[in-house]
Amino acid sequence: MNPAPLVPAVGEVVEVRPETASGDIKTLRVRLPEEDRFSFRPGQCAMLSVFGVGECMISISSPPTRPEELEFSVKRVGRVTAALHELEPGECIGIRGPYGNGFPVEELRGKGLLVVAGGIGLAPLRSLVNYVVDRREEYGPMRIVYGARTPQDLCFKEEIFRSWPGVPQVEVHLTVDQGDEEWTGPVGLVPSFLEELAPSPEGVVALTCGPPIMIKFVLEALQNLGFDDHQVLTTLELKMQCGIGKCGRCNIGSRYVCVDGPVFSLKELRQMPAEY
Amino acid sequence: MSWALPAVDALAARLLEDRLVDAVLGWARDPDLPWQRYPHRVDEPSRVGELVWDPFCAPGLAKLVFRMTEGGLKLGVLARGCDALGVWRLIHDRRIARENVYLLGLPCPGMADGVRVWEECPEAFDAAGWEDHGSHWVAVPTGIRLPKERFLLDKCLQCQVRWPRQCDEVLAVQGGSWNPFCEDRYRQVRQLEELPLPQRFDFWRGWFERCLRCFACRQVCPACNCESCSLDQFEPNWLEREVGVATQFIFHFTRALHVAGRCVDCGECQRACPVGFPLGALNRKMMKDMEDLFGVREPFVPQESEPLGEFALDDPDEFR
Amino acid sequence: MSVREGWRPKIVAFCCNWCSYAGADLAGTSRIPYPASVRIIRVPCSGRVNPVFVVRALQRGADGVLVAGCHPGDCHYSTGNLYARRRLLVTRRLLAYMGIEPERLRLCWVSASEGERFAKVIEEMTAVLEKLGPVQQLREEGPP
Amino acid sequence: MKLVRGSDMLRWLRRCGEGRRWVVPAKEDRHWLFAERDGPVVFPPDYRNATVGPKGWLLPRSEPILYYRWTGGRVSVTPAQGWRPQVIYGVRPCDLKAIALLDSIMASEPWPETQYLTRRAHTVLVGMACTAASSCCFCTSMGVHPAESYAADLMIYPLQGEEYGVAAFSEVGREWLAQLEGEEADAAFSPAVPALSLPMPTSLEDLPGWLERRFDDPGWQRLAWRCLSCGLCAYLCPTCYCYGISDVDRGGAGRRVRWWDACTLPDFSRMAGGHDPRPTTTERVRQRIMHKLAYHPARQGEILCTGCGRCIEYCPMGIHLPAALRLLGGDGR
Repeated sequence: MNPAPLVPAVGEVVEVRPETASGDIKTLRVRLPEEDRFSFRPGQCAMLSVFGVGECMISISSPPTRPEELEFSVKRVGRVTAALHELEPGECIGIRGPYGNGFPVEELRGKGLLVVAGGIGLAPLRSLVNYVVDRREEYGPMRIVYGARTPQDLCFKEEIFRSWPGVPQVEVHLTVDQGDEEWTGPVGLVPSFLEELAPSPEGVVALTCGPPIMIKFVLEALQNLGFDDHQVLTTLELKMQCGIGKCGRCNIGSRYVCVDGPVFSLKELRQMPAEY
Repeated sequence: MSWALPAVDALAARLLEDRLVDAVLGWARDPDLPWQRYPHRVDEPSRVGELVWDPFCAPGLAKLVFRMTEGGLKLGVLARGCDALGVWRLIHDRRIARENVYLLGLPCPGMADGVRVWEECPEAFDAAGWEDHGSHWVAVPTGIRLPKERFLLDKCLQCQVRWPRQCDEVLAVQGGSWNPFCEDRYRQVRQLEELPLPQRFDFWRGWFERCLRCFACRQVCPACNCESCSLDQFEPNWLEREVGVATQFIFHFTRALHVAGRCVDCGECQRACPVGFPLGALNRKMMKDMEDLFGVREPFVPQESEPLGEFALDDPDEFR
Repeated sequence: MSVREGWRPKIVAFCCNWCSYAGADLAGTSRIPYPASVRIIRVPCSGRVNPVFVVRALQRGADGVLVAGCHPGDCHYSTGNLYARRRLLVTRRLLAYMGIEPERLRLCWVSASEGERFAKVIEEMTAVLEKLGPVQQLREEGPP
Repeated sequence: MKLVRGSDMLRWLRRCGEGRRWVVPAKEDRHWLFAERDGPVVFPPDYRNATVGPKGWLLPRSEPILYYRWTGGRVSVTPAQGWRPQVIYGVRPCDLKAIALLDSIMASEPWPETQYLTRRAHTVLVGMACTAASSCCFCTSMGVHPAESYAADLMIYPLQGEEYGVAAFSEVGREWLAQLEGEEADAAFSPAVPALSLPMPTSLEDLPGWLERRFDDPGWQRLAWRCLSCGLCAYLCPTCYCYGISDVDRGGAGRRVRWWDACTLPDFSRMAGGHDPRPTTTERVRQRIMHKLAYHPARQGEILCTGCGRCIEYCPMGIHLPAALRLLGGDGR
């Protein structure tokens, strides 16, 4: 048992990588001292802090199969995320975690995976994708459907354009809401793009994350495609302060996103009040 | 003087029937708690019977009018002196459109501390109506007399705004602003001013330790109507969420200054505070200074311009 | 708390950009000696000074706060200093009422040509604060 | 149970609690609250319960979690040690039950809240059974009994006049009680009867389901329109524990503090990007009541209300549990 669960370990920022042209999303690569390292599962989160500014909950975007360093992809929306963006390699960062349930990687074994993400929503799923890539033989075929507002806003470009498409039994389908001169790929919103692709629900689990409005329509699209509620997993985000199920604000009904989530099946979601 | 409930009902019904207002805001009895009256809104003439006007209507209504009229609702407000001034505060602050409120003035003989009456004299609540006898409330028909000296709410003990001013209509009963229980609005202020400085600090520090900073005083206050409060800001974080002497000082100091020259002396902050923090002693200090320093007469009556929103070339210069 | 050996009062001075900041500058360039205990913060106008600045300064280590603006009639924004006077008068009285020595807050008028006056005000204020000692009321406890 | 005279009881308690901080009900001006004093006291007859309960002595209004200091680009972090051995004396059963609930929440897996639990482990709770109820008490409606010990180590039962019964309910309690000279006896204690007996729409067991079915009931709006969005109810509530965390920075060094928060305050669940799942008083009041009566029972099997009556007595706008139950029950008012 951690003697003081709210006291973070101090890690070091190794790299700060802008993901988008506008710089509103950056990926921090962080190294923790050996004694503070933790094991985690894809989809789990950690509380990052800049001492003097505050904390915020960010999903771990690197896979547990690459444990030496952790990666966090952060969109700048407020005070703390802005401070995280200003960190430079070599600087200190507070980390505590891992929090949440993560994706049920054991249950997913042997199944086909349909990953549907929008914008920064790919971050938690990227952890899962790379986990599967590293243990390719344990999982069925994986299809990644990813969209962003513009080609510039697509995150993890190295992976989505180069490394993932080269992995056996991995397909990457990209779309943007609005193209530019260089974009030759599909243009359109993720949910309709998904319906066009019409993946079969047979033996497949769909995992989705993105802006709330996208999630809403992706869930509808999946239903239209014949996915059953228990075949659909989504990961949610609410305001959190403690991460340990004690501060009482990230609940949806009786479930806390920080300990019972952030991953919920559509079946669970339908039993929860629509207050998120 | 009687608490003319039927007359109040009739007026409210008439306002609704004549379509002068869309709804009337007043008070209703809490069916579970005999001593409690809570703010209540009536939309139809047939339901005016739900309204009540008796010595237990404690909650101030002004702050509620703000949110209620936001969508353009035309609201009739049963307004005592304190409520009327509060509504006018909001009107002058451009939070309420004048044409959206119809102030139905009720001269107020003071309100009782309901819980206390319930504990000491529960049979008082069997009354069918109430009469005001100056120093007592008298229940009709039981004849039970409640001495005000014992049962007046704190805010009403210190009240000097009993008469509903600047209303569209005042229920015609006698009454006035004079409150025999409060001869001098500034008594407590003067007492504190006379203390040596270290004792003054100790006085406030004792209260800082008790203040929970629940913000009830701010939320209930008709003068605290900013869209977002500087004390809630994170950048800059004027009021850190940590609770200590310094942050409590900043909270109460800032709150007092932000209502300086704007406080209508309704006493709602005092009523809302669960630990009895003497917020009135801060507010009235500001009022007293408005009078002493800038010659503002009746600083609790909202005006088009505020004392701290203007200046005089011959303002005192006592910084030496 | 006893006053530490060698303690010197710290003053935070909010100086209006148009008059007093230049006045303070003049004091410096004319090599008029005044206590080094003052920290100057330039503000566009004395009217910019929010009373909460005063308390915040006293909480965070200042022993006194000086607000310096243009003389009445000379305000760059014509009347900012006069609003400031009203506001700070009330602030000062409220500080005293809540148990903080009112002498810790001072408002003065210093024009761009009054380097000497600026130095004198700082000197006077330093002397007053030396008598009062450090602010005890609002200091917070540090880490154990 | 041992029988003892009041003065002997105080002497015995004082001796057992030597070296500990004494937190006792104290009347300051007209309000009772729990304050640090040099020892236990006999209550005057008008004492029923404190406005501000003992919660803050276990979960302070604000407290540091850690201290940090930057030196040369590196940061050092020191966890805070915020506890002193203490006795909290004169705690009423509703508040004792509330502490038992806080204990179970703070101890819940997977992340027990060690700072609270450590402070709690160094606290001796001396309870006091109720002989008189205040007009807002409704403990029995919530299944709480005015003479039950709950989280108490020791329980005091005021009997006739100067006579008290004392019983122990924990290891520490038994150790202390062994040092009390007094005869072991059974004494009949007749506890107070709470003033309010709420007309419950359903049994306590069925209440969570009953409420969940009313999640979208218009009654919430009819209750919450007059909520002022202050935090009074949550701060006075003995079972409200929600907190926030923020940094207090003093230029290169500072502390991370945890402070009481309240789900009724407007920014409680508003996210940095502006999204707020509970944007109006309707959702916030519903959250508070549902958390107590539906969500927490679903998580940990217990109702998070002990019937202390503080929300009834102190809400400036008359929003409270009985009103909620009635409005949701279908009465249009």
